[in-house]
Amino acid sequence: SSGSGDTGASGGDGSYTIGVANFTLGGPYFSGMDKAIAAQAKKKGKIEIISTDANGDAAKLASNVEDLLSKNVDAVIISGGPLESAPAALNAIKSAGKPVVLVDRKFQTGEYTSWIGPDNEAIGRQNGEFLAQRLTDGGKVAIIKGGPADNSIGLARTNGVKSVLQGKPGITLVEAPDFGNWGSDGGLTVMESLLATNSDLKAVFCENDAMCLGAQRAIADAGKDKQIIIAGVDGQAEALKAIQDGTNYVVTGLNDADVIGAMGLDRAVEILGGAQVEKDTVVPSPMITKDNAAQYADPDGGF
Amino acid sequence: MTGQLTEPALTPTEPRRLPRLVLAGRDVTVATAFVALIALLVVVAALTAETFLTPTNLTNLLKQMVTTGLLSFGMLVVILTGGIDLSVGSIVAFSGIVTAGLVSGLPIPLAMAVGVLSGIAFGVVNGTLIARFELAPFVVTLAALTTIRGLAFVYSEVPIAPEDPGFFTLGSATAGPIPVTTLIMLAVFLVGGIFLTRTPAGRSIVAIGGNAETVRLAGINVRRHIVLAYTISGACAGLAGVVLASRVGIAQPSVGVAFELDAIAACVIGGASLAGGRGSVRATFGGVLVLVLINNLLNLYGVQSFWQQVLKGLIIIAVILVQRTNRVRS
Amino acid sequence: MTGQLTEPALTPTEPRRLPRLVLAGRDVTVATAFVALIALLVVVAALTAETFLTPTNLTNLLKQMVTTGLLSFGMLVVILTGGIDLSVGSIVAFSGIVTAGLVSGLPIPLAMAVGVLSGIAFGVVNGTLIARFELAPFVVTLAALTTIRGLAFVYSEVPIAPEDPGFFTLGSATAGPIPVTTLIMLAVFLVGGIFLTRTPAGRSIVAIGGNAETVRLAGINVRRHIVLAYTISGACAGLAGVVLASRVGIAQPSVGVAFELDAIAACVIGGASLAGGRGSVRATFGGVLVLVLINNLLNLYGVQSFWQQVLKGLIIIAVILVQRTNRVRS
Amino acid sequence: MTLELRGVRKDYGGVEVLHGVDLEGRPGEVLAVVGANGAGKSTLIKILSGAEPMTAGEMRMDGEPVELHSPHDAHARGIRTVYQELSIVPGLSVTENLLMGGFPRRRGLIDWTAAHARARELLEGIGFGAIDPRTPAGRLSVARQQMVEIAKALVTMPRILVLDEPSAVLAGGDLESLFELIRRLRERGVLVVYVSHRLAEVMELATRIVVVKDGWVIATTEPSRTSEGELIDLMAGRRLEQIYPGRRARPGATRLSVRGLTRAGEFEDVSFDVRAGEIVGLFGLVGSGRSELARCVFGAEPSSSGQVSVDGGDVRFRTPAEAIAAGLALVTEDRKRTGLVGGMSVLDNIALTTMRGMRRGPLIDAARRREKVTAMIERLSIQPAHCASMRVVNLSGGNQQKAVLAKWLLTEPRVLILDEPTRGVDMATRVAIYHMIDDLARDGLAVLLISSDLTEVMGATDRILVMNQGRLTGELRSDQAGENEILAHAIGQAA
Ligand SMILES: Nc1ncnc2c1ncn2[C@@H]1O[C@H](COP(=O)(O)OP(=O)(O)OP(=O)(O)O)[C@@H](O)[C@H]1O
Ligand SMILES: Nc1ncnc2c1ncn2[C@@H]1O[C@H](COP(=O)(O)OP(=O)(O)OP(=O)(O)O)[C@@H](O)[C@H]1O
Ligand SMILES: [Mg+2]
Ligand SMILES: [Mg+2]
Repeated sequence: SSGSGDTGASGGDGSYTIGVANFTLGGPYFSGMDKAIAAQAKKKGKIEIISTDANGDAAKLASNVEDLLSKNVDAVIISGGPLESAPAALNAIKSAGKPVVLVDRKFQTGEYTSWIGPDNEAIGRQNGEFLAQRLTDGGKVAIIKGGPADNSIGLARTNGVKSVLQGKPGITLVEAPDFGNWGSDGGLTVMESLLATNSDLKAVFCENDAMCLGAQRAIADAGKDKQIIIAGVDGQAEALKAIQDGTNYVVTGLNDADVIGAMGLDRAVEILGGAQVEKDTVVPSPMITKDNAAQYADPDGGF
Repeated sequence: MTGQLTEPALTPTEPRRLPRLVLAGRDVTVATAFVALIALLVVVAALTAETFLTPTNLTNLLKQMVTTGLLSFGMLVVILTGGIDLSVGSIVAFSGIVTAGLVSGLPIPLAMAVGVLSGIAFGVVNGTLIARFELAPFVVTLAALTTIRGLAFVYSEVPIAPEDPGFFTLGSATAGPIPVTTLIMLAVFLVGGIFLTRTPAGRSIVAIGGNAETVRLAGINVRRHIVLAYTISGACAGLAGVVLASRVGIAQPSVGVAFELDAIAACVIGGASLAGGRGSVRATFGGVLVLVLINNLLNLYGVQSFWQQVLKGLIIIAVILVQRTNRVRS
Repeated sequence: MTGQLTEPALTPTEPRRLPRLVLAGRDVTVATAFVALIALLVVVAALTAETFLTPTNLTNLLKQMVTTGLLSFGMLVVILTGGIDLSVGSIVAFSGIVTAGLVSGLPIPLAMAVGVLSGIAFGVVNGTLIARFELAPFVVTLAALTTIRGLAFVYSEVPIAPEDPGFFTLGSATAGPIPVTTLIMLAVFLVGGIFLTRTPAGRSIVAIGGNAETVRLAGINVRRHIVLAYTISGACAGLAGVVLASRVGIAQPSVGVAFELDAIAACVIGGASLAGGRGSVRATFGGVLVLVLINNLLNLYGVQSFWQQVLKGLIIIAVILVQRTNRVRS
Repeated sequence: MTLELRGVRKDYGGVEVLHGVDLEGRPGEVLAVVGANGAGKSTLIKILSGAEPMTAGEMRMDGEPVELHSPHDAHARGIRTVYQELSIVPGLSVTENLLMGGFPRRRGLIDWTAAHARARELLEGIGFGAIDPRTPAGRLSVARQQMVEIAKALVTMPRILVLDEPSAVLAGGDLESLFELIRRLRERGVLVVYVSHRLAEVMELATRIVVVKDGWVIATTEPSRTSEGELIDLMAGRRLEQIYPGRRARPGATRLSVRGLTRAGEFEDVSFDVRAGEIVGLFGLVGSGRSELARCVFGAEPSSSGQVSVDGGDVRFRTPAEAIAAGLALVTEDRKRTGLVGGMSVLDNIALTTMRGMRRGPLIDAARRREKVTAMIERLSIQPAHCASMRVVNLSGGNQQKAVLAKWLLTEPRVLILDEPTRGVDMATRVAIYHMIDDLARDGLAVLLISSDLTEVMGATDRILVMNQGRLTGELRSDQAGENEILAHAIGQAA
């Protein structure tokens, strides 16, 4: 797979205008992605970025893409967030004959040129395996979901965890009935409810780090930080720090917006340069534990 | 004659009421000011953002006003009765996902009709709870917002993207340069305008917002008209949901969060009173234009996303301030 | 004989509406019914969900009512004037993120004070626009919702987690079994109750919602009291933001979306009229309890999230239906 | 305290409604202001009380020029006003309504015990002791609410007390208490400005009478130097020959028949008939249950038992729509709350009852509607004549009343129930209304006229029903009944 090296454009004078269509910027991961794309463009030089935000409205995303096309951008990068698909946007890009690179979110339907993102189910499995190792005596593991399966990213992560832990002797899974809404405050309240019904939890997995951070507080407030370990996904700065500090936050799977964003821009430029590129690129998501956390903690990172 | 007259009795023919026309003309003044405001926005936009007048952008504008427009008309009808409908965003999601879900089994027009009907059904329930059981509209529709959103997810937790390309037709067809969906919205405003000003039911709805008891005593079935108002709002929301799903090409149960806020804002920017009884279809359409123009302009200027939000709020305040000054000066 | 004779002085035969006492007792009845409703909820909960009465769950209940509680009191004050404050959720986000951001440079209590002050400042702006410029509360605070949310993101796009463990103290400290934050909320309700029933300013706020013109004619500065109401709401939201950030230990600019809806629901479940002038502190607290109990119970029963939403809406409708029946039967 | 107004002018949106009014009042005077509906009395009073600024002119107190920018200014100078439209806060207790401007406090907090005591003392001190200060003001009868309004103006002793039609909703003992109060205020040197359409009380109370017409003061006089008849002629600008049309009843078949109608707690077992061509008065003291009865007959409220029928048949109307379909019309007593949609135009208001009938296809036939409404405006001479597109709240009180009447006459009813139709209506308009009712009755309309005005009930009807505490206690022929006899029935002490 292509790396995030400084290969530069291989065709023309290498100056392009690239439109970025964000579904939402209302989350650190997504705004981090947007910034990473812009930063990489700046690094490359000669690349102009036009960034738009649909504020969580799928119709607006379509309008924004049409808008970008009317400004005659050379390529479009879509950061689809929780969006499952955007046929109208993809169709418009296709009929304009422009390439489109998807970052993070791979749409279920529609034609795109290239996708760069994580394998969420793999991250889940990775977490599951780590937890299985730690819970040699078995125990109850709680799962906190961010939102409905209308966002299949979370679903994939949970499925990954489940696929490993289900059937492991002595391990039972408890799924919180309520969603944590991808935020720390949601993670906190959901965890509190879980603790009321399941005082014997041994571990908790959240579909992202933000919810884990909230859950960690709830566990600390309940005085159970010696009893319950925490596993998350994303590699949010605060999570990395908690892992590095040797708290009960023991593992996360890196889903680095910086890396994906930069690779996404590179990929768009490569395509514009006429290079043959891989259609789908899975960005490896290393498992981060106390042992390697220091290496990923990036004080300047956007996320 | 024992009374002592201090002044001779005057013939009561003093022509003192001539300038009444000015009073009667008050509405005209406000309307003019409002049109001027929108015109100003457009001119400023055209002069400062070079891409504003490009055909693509204008088409964009026309497309972008559809959802807010449809919801705003329904909202206006409800607001006129002195109520409010917070559930429209959830209805948009429900009707969209149901339509997309049915496309695989039913002919597309029928599936779409079912989507609109679902909106109508929710409207009838809202209206009945409000009119028959005399519950506060805000809470009833707030509860409906929650319940209907839940139902949309119960129907399908995952988004539905129909394969049949016919599903996209409604959302992408154009008549000349104008999107069909925009024409549908304009038709709703046109027919709606006639309904509110020229039919007994429409006038009754307006009057109910002014003084429901008087209307009841005039032999008009107040409850039925309130139910009608929420039904219209539900129908508009259902239609908006279908149109939106067709335009985006995929129906998501999570769509439409906070849509009600833009619809309400459009009505109020158009001078509607949330206490009921005051509001105009034309001015509401103006309100929709203002909102869409604001969004579009901020995008064209490349204002950064969060600053867009900051500015959007400030501009709304500025617009209603200007409006008010005009009304007071009259 | 052309004039009207005044009837000879009659002993003011008290009209035959003797059962007035029943009418006057109306409030008592409703209050009793409401307490009974909450008691019923609690008993049902205790009998059907074995974990309900565990100390952990009860502490959870106490903790989870804090944010809604604080916002509801502020909302009640605004609703009493006949207004509404949609901006509270955004203020929660702003004050939280600002506090967390300042902790690195300022002593923690000072940083928290700045957070609350930011809420107060927004409240003053809202109130001034509404009272001084006579703009509709719904739109002003809707615009504020957008603007303040934008400002929170402008302040920091990413969540801020202060290092200093002192930042968590407020949110995690307990006095005996009771969380300090709960005590703070209770204090707000207590002082707030006294404010609304026993001080001239509080009474003026209630009276303004009943008939602002009369209050103005009584020589009371209506505008100043409206500003005061929004300031109180802003202060409560600011405080809620600080408390929430301290409790979660991390402040996010995206927190608090739709918080205003729960606060409004609590007031209305408590019998407050959105037209103003009617509403009680105790009943609003009851409304908060009902909402928190509903959430808690649905979680304890393990009801799946979407069905939770569906049921929550239906339960709210049921509660206000019961309430209304009681009021009508009086 | 002497009060002087010089050349006061006022215009609303370019329309001048006061054209240079001069007025003078001295301490201990009762200055009565009389005039037809729309003459400008209320406007004058709003200026006096600081609620509206004057467009031009000058106001002096004790020779000093003063400018009132707000009601607060007026309060500070000792001017208190009781407005024509009630303005209590219904949800608050009587005590709060009274003491809103300043509560007794203890340690910074309101001392409610002391406040209630003070309110009680105040009410008793002015002869309104029958009102319980703890009741929410909105639950009092309209008359009692009006008394609270008056008491409110007396919380601190004013130097000038302005009363805009205070007696319009008062009757019997309540009215007597008010007169007694005004006499005592006079003795204490208060200048009372008193607006009323009831000339008898003006003659009784006033020390001076100012006649306003079309925004001008056309006469200033004293009770001893004038007569009611002369005042009426002055106000109307012409001689009013006959107040009540001479009626000679030739009633036809029974139109409205009420049998054993009961609404628990309100009225019981009420039976009566009104025949075609007949005008029946329904007299009673305030709170005797007449309005409630009318609302039940009209289907606006459910009754517990009994029958109502129009032209035969045993029915009970469940909704006003049913009653209207059967030919009933009800002009309610409270036009602001139940008669008008304030924010809408006069046209919309008058057409409200007949919209459905005036359709062409699904749409309202606008031309026909305007034509019918304009004709009705003309017929009732609603002023100003071109008011169709005006907002109805901008009409003067009496003209609003006429607009309500117009709305109902458009339905061409067979039975017309009028609940206090002349409350706040000037004499010329009253005469017009009486004659109109008479004409309608001659054409076969059955009329039930509810009134607390004894003279009116005796003069304008053929037959009088008297109600006391929810029961019909007497039935008399108008041309034979004496005042005392009617009143005896009304207080339940008839032989
Ligand atoms: N706010 C307003 N806007 C426009 N015209 C008004 C307004 N208020 C009053 N008027 C007009 O001023 C004139 C005088 O009204 P005013 O209420 O002073 O009469 P009034 O003498 O008190 O009559 P009534 O006996 O019916 O109460 C009327 O023609 C009325 O239509
Ligand atoms: N429950 C109530 N709360 C408040 N006001 C009421 C209530 N019931 C009646 N009233 C008011 O009290 C007044 C008395 O009405 P009712 O029909 O009993 O007597 P009435 O003989 O018609 O007296 P009036 O001369 O005042 O119309 C009415 O004006 C009505 O609006
Ligand atoms: Mg008047
Ligand atoms: Mg009455």
